[in-house]
Amino acid sequence: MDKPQAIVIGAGFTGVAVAYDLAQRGLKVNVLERGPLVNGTSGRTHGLLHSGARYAVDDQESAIECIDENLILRKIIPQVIEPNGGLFVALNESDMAYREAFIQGCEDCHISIEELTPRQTLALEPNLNPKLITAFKVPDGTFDPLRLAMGFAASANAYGAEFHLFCELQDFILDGMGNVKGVQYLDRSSNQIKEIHADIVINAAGVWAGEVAGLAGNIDLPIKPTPGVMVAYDQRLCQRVINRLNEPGDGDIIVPQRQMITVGTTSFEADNLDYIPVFDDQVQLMFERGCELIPAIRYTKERGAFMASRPLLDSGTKGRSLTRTFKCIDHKESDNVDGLVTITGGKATTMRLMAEKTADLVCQKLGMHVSCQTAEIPILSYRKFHLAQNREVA
Amino acid sequence: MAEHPQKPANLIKWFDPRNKSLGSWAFILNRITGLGLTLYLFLHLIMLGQLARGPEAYDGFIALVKHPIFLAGELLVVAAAFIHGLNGIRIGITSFGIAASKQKQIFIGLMTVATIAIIYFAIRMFTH
Amino acid sequence: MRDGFDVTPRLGEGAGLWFLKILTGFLVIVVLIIHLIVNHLIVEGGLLTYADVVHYYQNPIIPIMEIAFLIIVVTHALIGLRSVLLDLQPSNKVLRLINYGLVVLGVGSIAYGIWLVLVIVNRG
Amino acid sequence: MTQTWHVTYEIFRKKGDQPSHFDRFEMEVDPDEYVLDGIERIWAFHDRSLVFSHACHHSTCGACGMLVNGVEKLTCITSIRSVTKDGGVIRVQPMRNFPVISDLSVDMTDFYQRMESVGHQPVVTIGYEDSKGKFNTEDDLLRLSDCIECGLCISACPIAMTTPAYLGPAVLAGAQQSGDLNPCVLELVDSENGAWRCHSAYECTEVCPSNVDPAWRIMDLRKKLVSRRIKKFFGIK
Repeated sequence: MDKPQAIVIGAGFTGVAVAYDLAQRGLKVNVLERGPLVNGTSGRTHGLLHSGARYAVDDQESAIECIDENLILRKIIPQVIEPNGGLFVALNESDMAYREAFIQGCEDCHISIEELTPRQTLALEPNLNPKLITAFKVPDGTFDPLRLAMGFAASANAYGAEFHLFCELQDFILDGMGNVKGVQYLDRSSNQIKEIHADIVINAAGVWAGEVAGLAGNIDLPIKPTPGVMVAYDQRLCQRVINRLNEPGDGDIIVPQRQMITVGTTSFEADNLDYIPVFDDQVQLMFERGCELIPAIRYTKERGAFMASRPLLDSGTKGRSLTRTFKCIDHKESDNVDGLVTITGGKATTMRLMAEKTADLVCQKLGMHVSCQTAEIPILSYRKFHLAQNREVA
Repeated sequence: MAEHPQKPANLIKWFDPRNKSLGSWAFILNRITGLGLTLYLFLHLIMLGQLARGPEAYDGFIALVKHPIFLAGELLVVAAAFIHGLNGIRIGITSFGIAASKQKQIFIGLMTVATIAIIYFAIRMFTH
Repeated sequence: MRDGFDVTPRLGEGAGLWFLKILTGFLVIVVLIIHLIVNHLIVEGGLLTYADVVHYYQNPIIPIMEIAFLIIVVTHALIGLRSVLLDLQPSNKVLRLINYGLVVLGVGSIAYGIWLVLVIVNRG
Repeated sequence: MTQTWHVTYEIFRKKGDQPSHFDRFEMEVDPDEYVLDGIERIWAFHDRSLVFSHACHHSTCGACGMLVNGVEKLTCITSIRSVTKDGGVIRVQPMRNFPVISDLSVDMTDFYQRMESVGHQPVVTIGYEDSKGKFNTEDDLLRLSDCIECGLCISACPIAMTTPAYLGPAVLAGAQQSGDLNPCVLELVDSENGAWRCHSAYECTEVCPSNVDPAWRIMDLRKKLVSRRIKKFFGIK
């Protein structure tokens, strides 16, 4: 019996996780990605494995997803994670005013926190601003974005999924009824137009999901691309993730990674998603806000500044208050276009859960009764990832 | 999938010092002087064969090599020997993990010694 | 190469040859210094005539040292030459020929050197 | 405050079996932008068929290694100012010593496999020993290791240039870093295409963007291999 065929569009975190989940459940998966693995938003994250504490006050649905998935990812893919936890640090009265809500929110979301005295905190992180008033220990972490995706992709490979990188979607192949039957794509490495047919196409194009869905008909997706800037500095000044204990805001987080730290981030709205310039004033803002938390940043060389665009779900509000949770849309239900599912929104931390929900929907549509096992199986070494082209030769 | 780009024609690139760091210059110098000295070693052995042919042959040969052109050649050999030998000391000790991070400074130091020695030998040779 | 490795057993430069190269290199420097001191500083003005050379070789330490020097230099030179040839990517067959060639060359030149030294010593 | 420079990108192009060539793109850039930003703009606004690899844009993933004006650079942290001048040229080529997939992108599959085989640890304790010395700590905290597997060292190595079978600096450094010299790893590194093939050109350390100092690690590996052999010779365990 032939396996049901699925095409995943986009090899960001969502795309690779969906590919892995579907392949593991027994579908034949082809992944189309117009560039290399995680070249868009996913790659350009600062690599924070969320404990959920950041959202515990304003966005509890998202916070609960984060803490659950945080614990799962630590278990299944420790090879790409710095599991050192994080701190929420209060520096002034305004920060302290947030304290009660923070404690309550974390308790509501089952995020285990521990309050530390300034002395205890400085013993853990000597480079922190010595004027700090209080701090909370949270189970944050750091991951390597490319390797996180490569790990999932390697596991997908092992179940037979093929990755077609540098293959840009040109159009959907539709049947007479306007239902999606396959895709037509440009292989950028050979400049050839190729086709694949499938039983189902999953649109996991992140901020570009709207453009992709638009190719299948008059579909409107509730995505609000919200870019933010991040600045990396040349020294590992902290061992744990440092958050500002306050409402989510610009430059409220410092993420250590390898031998550097990254300060993030801002939040605004962008026009062109393919290229978003890095604005100097935002870099300066990150520097100033970063120095508030870790004054030694002042004496540290800037290593790089970069920009990524979050695919946030539009619920009629602006920027920071947009929800960080995700949405899985069956276009048969919403737009009467069968054979196309869109998954968007979410966080890197919740990638596996997003894939699980998407795969559940896909299996239900295809009449398959297979349950998700990705929370249990360890992910293979990221170095086992290979491209479709290599497989054909080997 | 694409071919590996290496072709034997690339070997000339061993000796291409453009865009290279000091370590590569050392590598290039060591390779050139090593090959040169090997060539000299065998030429030298052949020439010393004149000794077996008796006093006239050898003394005639020595008179010949006192010509400035041969002296210049001899100076090249001396220079190569100093460069190769001194750089060899650097490679030898760093190869055992000693002072590998200081290889550049060692190279500069040793090459300074080599330059002084070469100049000394040049003056000595051409003034005698 | 698909697996990332060239698994065919080859006759390349392992630890042994590498160590020998470093060791002989070091010895060359030591002996060369002695050689230079003896040739140019002790024997005033250098060994420039046939008679000088023959006379020089009458001291029994000299031929022994010269032969040792020759063996060390030839070994170092040929291992070095082989390293360079290895980087030209010879096939195993060619490499085997190179190995034989280098051994013959080395043994030949050492034999020739010993013969030459004996000739000079006997002229004394 | 921001300056504008006029620079010309000369980009290596190769598609399938067609012969390679260079495309020129005249650009207005801010000299403090990174080389990769310019390449991404060329893709976004001038030529959508340009193939190049990149992911994190802050030197943690190692995807964007390229040859910039003849020197191996991690393009996401290489400022335009550091490689050219106003009115100058930025010549971008794919890394050497890897098979080219297309344009600026190379196939790292073999390289990754080698890193896997020598057991390079992607996550290490924050205490470490590197060329600058030892750093011990009581903390059992972990961090991602220094090597980002960008391949720049292999591209710069003169031995890798002529000998694809040579494991290469990053792989030997990986073996040294893992510290686990089991028989399988020994067979790879204590061999002709392993640690003994290095000719001390130190180009790897010169181009490494991530504090690995591969040359030091190769030399340290040799030290370990030699002492292992000596111990074995004298029958010491």
